[in-house]
Amino acid sequence: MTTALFAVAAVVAVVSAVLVVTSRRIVHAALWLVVTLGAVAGCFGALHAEFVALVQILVYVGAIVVLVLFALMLTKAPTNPLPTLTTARSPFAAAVAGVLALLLGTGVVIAFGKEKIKPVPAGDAETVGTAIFKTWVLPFEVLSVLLLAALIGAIALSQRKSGES
Amino acid sequence: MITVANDDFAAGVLLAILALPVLAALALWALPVQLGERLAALYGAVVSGLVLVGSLLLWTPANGWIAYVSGGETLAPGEQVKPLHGVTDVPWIPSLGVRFHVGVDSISVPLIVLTALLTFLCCVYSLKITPRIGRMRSLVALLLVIEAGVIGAFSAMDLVLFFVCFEIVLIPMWLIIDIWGDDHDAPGRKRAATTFVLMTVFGSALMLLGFLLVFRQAGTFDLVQLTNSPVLDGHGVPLAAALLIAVGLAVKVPLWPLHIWLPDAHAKAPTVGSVILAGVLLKLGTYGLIRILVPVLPDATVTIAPYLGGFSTVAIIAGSLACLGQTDVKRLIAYSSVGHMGFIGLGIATLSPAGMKGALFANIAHGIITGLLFFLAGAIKDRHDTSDLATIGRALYARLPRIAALLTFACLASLGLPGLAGFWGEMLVLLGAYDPADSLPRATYLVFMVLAGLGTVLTAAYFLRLVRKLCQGDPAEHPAGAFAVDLSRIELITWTPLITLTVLLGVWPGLLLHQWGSL
Amino acid sequence: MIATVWRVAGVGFSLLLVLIAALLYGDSASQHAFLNSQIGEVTIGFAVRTDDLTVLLLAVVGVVATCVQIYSLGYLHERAASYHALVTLFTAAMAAVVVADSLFLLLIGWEVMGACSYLLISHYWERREARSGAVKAFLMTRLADVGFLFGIFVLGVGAGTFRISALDPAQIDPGVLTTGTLLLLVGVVGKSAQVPLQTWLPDAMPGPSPVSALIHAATMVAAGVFLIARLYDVFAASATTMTVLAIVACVTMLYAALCAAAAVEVKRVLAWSTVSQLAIMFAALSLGTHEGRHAALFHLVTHAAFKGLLFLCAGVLLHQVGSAAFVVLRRYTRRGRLRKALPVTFVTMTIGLAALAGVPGFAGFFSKDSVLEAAWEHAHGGSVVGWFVLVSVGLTAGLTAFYCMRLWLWVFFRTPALAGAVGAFEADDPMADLEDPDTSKLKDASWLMLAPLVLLALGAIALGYVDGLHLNWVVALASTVVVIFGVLPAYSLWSRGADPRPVLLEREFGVDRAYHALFVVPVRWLSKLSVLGDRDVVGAYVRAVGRSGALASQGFRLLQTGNVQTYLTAAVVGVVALAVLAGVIAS
Amino acid sequence: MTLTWTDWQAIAVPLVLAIGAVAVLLIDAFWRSSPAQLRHTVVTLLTGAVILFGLVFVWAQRDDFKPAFCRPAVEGPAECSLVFEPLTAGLWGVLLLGGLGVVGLSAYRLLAADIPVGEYHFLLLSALVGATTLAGARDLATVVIALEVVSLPSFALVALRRDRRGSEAAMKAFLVSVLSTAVMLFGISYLYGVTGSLYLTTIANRLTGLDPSMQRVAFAAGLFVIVGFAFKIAAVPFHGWLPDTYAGAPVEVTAFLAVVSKSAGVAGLLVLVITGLAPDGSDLRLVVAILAAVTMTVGNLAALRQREAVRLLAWSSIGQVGFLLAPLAVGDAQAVVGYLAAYVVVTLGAFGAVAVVQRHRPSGLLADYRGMVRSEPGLAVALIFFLVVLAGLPPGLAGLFTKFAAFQAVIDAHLGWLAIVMALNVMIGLAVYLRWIAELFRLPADDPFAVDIETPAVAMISLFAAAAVVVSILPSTLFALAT
Amino acid sequence: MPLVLPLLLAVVLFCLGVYGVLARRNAVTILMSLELMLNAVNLNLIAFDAWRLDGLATGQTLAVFVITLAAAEIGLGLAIVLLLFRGHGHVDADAARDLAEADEREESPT
Repeated sequence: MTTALFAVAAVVAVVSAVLVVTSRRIVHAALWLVVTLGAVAGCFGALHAEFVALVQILVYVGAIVVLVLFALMLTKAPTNPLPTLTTARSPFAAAVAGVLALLLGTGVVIAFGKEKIKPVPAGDAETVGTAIFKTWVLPFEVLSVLLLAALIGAIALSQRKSGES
Repeated sequence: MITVANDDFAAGVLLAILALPVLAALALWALPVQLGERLAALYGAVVSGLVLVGSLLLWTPANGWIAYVSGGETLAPGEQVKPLHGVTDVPWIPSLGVRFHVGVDSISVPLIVLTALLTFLCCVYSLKITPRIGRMRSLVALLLVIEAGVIGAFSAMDLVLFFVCFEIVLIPMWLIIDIWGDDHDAPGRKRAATTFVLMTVFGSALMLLGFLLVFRQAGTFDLVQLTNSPVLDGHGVPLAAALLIAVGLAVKVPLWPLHIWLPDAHAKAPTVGSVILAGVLLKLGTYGLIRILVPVLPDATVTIAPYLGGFSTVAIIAGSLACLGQTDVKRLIAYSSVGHMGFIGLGIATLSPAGMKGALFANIAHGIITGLLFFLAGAIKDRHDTSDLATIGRALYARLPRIAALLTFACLASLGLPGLAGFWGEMLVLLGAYDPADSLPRATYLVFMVLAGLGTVLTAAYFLRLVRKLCQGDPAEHPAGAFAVDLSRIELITWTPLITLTVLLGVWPGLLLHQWGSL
Repeated sequence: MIATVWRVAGVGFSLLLVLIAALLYGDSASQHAFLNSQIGEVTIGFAVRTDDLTVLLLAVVGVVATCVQIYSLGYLHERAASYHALVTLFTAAMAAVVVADSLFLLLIGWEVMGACSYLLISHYWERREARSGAVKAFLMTRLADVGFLFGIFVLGVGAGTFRISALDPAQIDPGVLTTGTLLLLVGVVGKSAQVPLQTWLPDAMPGPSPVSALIHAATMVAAGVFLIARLYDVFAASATTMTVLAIVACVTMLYAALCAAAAVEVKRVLAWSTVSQLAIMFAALSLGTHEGRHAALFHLVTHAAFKGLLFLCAGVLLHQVGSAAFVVLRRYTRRGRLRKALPVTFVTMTIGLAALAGVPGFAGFFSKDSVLEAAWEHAHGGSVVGWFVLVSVGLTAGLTAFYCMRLWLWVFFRTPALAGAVGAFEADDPMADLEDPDTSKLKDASWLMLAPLVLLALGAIALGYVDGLHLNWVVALASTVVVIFGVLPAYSLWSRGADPRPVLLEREFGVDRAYHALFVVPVRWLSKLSVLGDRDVVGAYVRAVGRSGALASQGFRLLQTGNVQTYLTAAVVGVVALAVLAGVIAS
Repeated sequence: MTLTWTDWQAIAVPLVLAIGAVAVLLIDAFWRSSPAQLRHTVVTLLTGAVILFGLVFVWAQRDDFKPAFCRPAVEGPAECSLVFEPLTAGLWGVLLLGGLGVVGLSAYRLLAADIPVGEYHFLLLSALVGATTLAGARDLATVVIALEVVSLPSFALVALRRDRRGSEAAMKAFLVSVLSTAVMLFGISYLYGVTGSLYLTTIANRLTGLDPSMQRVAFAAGLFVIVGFAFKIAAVPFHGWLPDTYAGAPVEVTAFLAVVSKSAGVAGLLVLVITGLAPDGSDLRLVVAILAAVTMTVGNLAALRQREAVRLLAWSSIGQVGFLLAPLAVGDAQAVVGYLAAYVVVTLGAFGAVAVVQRHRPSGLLADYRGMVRSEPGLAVALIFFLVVLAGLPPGLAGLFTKFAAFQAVIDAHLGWLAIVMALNVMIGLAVYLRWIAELFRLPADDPFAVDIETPAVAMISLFAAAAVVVSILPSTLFALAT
Repeated sequence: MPLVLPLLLAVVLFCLGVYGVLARRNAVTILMSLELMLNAVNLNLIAFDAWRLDGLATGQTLAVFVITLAAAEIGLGLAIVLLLFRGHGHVDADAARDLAEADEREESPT
């Protein structure tokens, strides 16, 4: 059951991800990204990580993609298809990515080919919350510094220079 | 065996002559520019004169020679153990096993005296005769720094300290060539200076690798300990270490085919630079071979000695042949150093008492004679504004009779005329090659000896060619220049000690040979 | 001022040598060592000795040097200071050789003589032939000295000592002994200009004549003979060496005599004759007998006198006439002026030539006779070498008589047959001014120059009798006949105005040219090769390193396109490559 | 989980830095009315004080061993997120010194006027928080997040002038960094998969007993993690962003990147290597060694022909990283820290000198330095000394001995080929710096560089020069940092 | 469920992301591709977490951290992209080449 669910989500994720990196319309690509992220969230769900799936939808779909769309608007991204959206090096890039995928895929299959995941629910908010605050305090705290710094940095960069109209 | 003699006075003197030039150089740079420029040469002469006095104080007849061991047996049975004196030994960088350990014995002292003498003479020479570009303050300061570095290298009893001192001289020498060098050929002198410094640095980096391999084997950088209990075994890591050290030092010597930096560097350097470079700096390489390679890695040295000897022999022949084809007086003298250093290398490669002593003697003799030759070449170059043989023209006997006569004298000394200093070193080297250490292939060395002997003929040939091209000739075709002044007083004063020593050591080689004990 | 000091010092020093020789005369042999240093198992240092040989040679050197120094006072005026200083040094060096008991002291004197001869030969450094002759002299002797040095090594290490007095042939391994003496012989051959290292001596003639006198009479070339006499025990112990020496000597004496017979310059004739006469001494030495040594030394002494005399006479010719070439001298002679203008020179030179030719009654006759006698004795003993030497010396005596007569006649006598023509020598110098020279100012030299001539001329006669007269009449008669057989053809040719000089002889058998092609040219090529090799091979590697560094640097600059995606691609490729590389290395 | 006193002590320095960062930001934000100079000075002093506090704290506790944020492990020793030990003290010392130096170089009149002061110092301190945490981190989550805390503020700093060049520079650095983070995280995910833990000690323990197929994945994972750091410290071939970013950023920020950011990366990598991600004899160390060789060669060669001072320093810093990676590849922490310390001091000095020249000669070409020995002897001598230390030749004994230690580490680990490459690079590196030194010694140009150097710049450069001289005379101080 | 399934999906997503980073020209699309890579990381973490079941939820925790980290990155990244747009008038990553090695021409400071 979970396997089937996962398979469907996986297929959706892959197809939409392919579209994200190949679509000639930037805005379409952004929308396909939403689909991919959603599908990945589905995968998380299928792996019994409900809390992470939720966070994925909230943060990614809710915040990040919106930010991206804003950015696209602000940078006056055209909505019509652009032939120049991918560079001339794309075949080479594809080859590199392909080789990488081949290497990693082979390695993964050889190493984990026989392993099975037992469908046990272990991903509710309480589990994760406990882990964060019992074990992973330090990274969590540092993460807060990171968010603050990124925020201030983004603000500082977005400010106009004094004297600049 | 090295034993250590406690001698606070000598230690103090040694530290003083190490520190004095550096401090004096810093003080000189601290002087105001105008004052500094005017006083520089005098100041340098006083300081280096003090250093010379100090180095002479270190010269006590009691000290002797390091024994070196080959294949587990002492080469010279029944010799006396001679102590190291003037020792200062304090930890410097404990975590790396590096100590500040200096001391002198009879191998170092003559070289230190030579260094001090040549620096002193260069400073005295600079009182009156300065490079066209001026900037005497820095020139003298750099000379003093070089002096300190070289004395440091000659007294270092720690491999790393030796390495450091070995490197100290590089940048000052580079500056001397680059700034005060041949003012007709700015790109050329720049290239020469850079080639010199880069090749030497590469060599010394390899040498450092060798030192580190020694450290891995023996667990110490201390030369006294290493000499007393050397790294035996002539294969594997000791062999690699010996090769690295030998190659590194061979760049400095310089041994063929690593000599390519030398002609340019010498030819482009200013007079005092050439004198120091040829008279002192080249000795670092051969000193290193004698002080470090032979005693510390005796077995591995035996393995590589025939190759060292072979390359040295090639250097003798190739250097002499190249001299025959030179058209520039400074380049010619520079190339002659390749040949002479080849003799020293061959002497070391024989690992025999005679060869070693010959190498040590030739070291000193080459310093004195080549120093004189470069002074003379510089004098001729200054008077003609070129060092090209064809442009200078012939018949210097008529135009500058005294300088030309001295040049002839120096040439004769350099070609190894018996009765002058140049002879004994080369003779002992050949004797060593005739009778090398037992562990070495004698037939090979006999071939080396014969080839080196032919090399002496070639040496004579190019020096005679030089005299013929420069000093002799029809004066009618080469009239005297308007400003060609013969031997000036300062030149006479500067060169007299060198001439005297050339003759003195020629007729009384025992003066130095006694220093090195009965081996 | 300085010149005066050196003049006085020079004369004084040579007189001092004579004085020392006189003082030492009769003293028993003794040695004294000083300034020694121990090098391993051998001692390097100096030692002197005195014995009969020392005294004899010191006397010869002293007398000849005195004559030369005094003669030079009149002969030479320009650059006199350096000249006299060098002559003094030269004499001192020979004295060092003579008194040395240490092979190293001997070597020092030996080579310092070479250097002094180089400097003195090139005294007239304005002249091209003086420069090249000097260089040639030094290089050839230097080459031989390398062998000499190695010989010292072999003998010294073999015997464990470098003291001459301590060299005991019995203690030395025969192989080592032969090698050592052969190597020493190389040095001797070079110094004494024997075949095959003979070509430098005739070319050294552009030097001042007194110097030639010094070199040929008492120092330098005589040092070779002295050395073998000094180490006679050692040399005699090796039959091989002695045979080689005999062959060298015999070939040389004939060769040089033939060359002398075709030379057209007085000094050149004399030079070749020196080579030839030295070879006679070597031949005597090569007999290996006591008589041989004695004869050689006897001939050395008489030769010093008459050859010194002859060169000084040639010097007078040069000084008064301006040249010693036959073609020039003939211009004076064809009017009969030369002989009359230079009577003292004529007489003394005649004495010298007679002595050289071995005319009975003159010193040369006696000394040559003693050589022949020694050879005769030896040959009777059944020695092939003895026969060989005997025949060669005989032939050489004839040739010597021939060229002496030729020289004497052509230089001093007008030829009736030629009716005042220069003779067969015009071709030598097509540029020569064949007009009659102004002979009115021609006169004999100053007394300073003539006094040594007279002294030596007396020597050239009297020295023949100092050894006591013990002639083997058969040999003496035979040699006299040989001399007559040599003189007659010379006279006959001269009287017909002909001077046939075969090309082979005129070119001195082409040895010089062959050496040039065999040694000088290849060395020049090698030197060119070495220079080019340094520039285009060794240097090229260094430059190539530098250039490739610069090229690589430029390449990396070009890679820095500013395109961040290139950087990213490179990075990802780098990851993949590292993974693959590490996988390969690990497996 | 409750935080113990040890935990607080261990994170005191990052914590104070973070608080200081916020304080600086607040002061700047709510004190707009004050004159710029006063505000700038106060901010500088406050930042400096905070960092100085950190330094004093580190010095006081330099010999302590304090594991923090620990939990008992199933097997083996307790698993901790942060460990304060002498090595950490050494790394923190270097990082904080670097930070302090950058603050000094950013004093009033030195920092470009169009850079907002408060944000600048806030970001700087934030990055230091990340850097210090990274150097003490012992679990991969903390490592990766701390690394981001170093990186993100750095990019903001690069673009803080908000001009065309700055934004391009920041974009390049950012994209590369984010890709590297992704790669590193991907590697971490596999490491987690293979070992089931994020704690470095536990990972090290479990890595030893893996079957071959798993080992292959573990190797790839380790490679990815190392590559992430290689991006950060710009090891070749992950270096492309660095010259462009250095050239585009304000000089002070470039100094920061070259000193703090790079040191943090090295510190992180060092922690990973010595705590067991790449144990002795593993292929990963080989990878690092290869990276070292390639990096130093390419960096030095590319620097050979540079005509701009900053770019030359950029490429040479790549070369220096290669030398840093060499002892790192054999896990010799002492050599790494010593090298880093010397590098930090003289790099700061060099950038300080470059900043002075660049302020008055914006073209930044090497030719601008011509004749400086005569026109500005003090600055020239200091700069020459820094360069000589970087080249590792006497009188720059600090550089010589740190290189020496690197050689020693490599030789002791039997990496002969790497040692030879290093020897070659000593030569190439010297050629690089000599070119610059030669310019300084040229005869004075038509308009030699002669200006009134700003007092704080004089003070800072003298300080750096003095420090460089001290560590040159007593190189043992460098190596005492991590014993 | 076989463990390789999510792992292979992660590999595919990661490599698609790599492709996107290398091949896409617009800086925003590059950022989107990076998000794909981070998602692949998360998938790995979740899958391993579900496989390991170590009771600490390590993988899930880290996944949450990664999502947060991604948010921080994208926030700053977009700010930089906007700044780039302000300076250059476009957001093509491969067209911003002011800082390339100046070969012979002088670099013009802004």
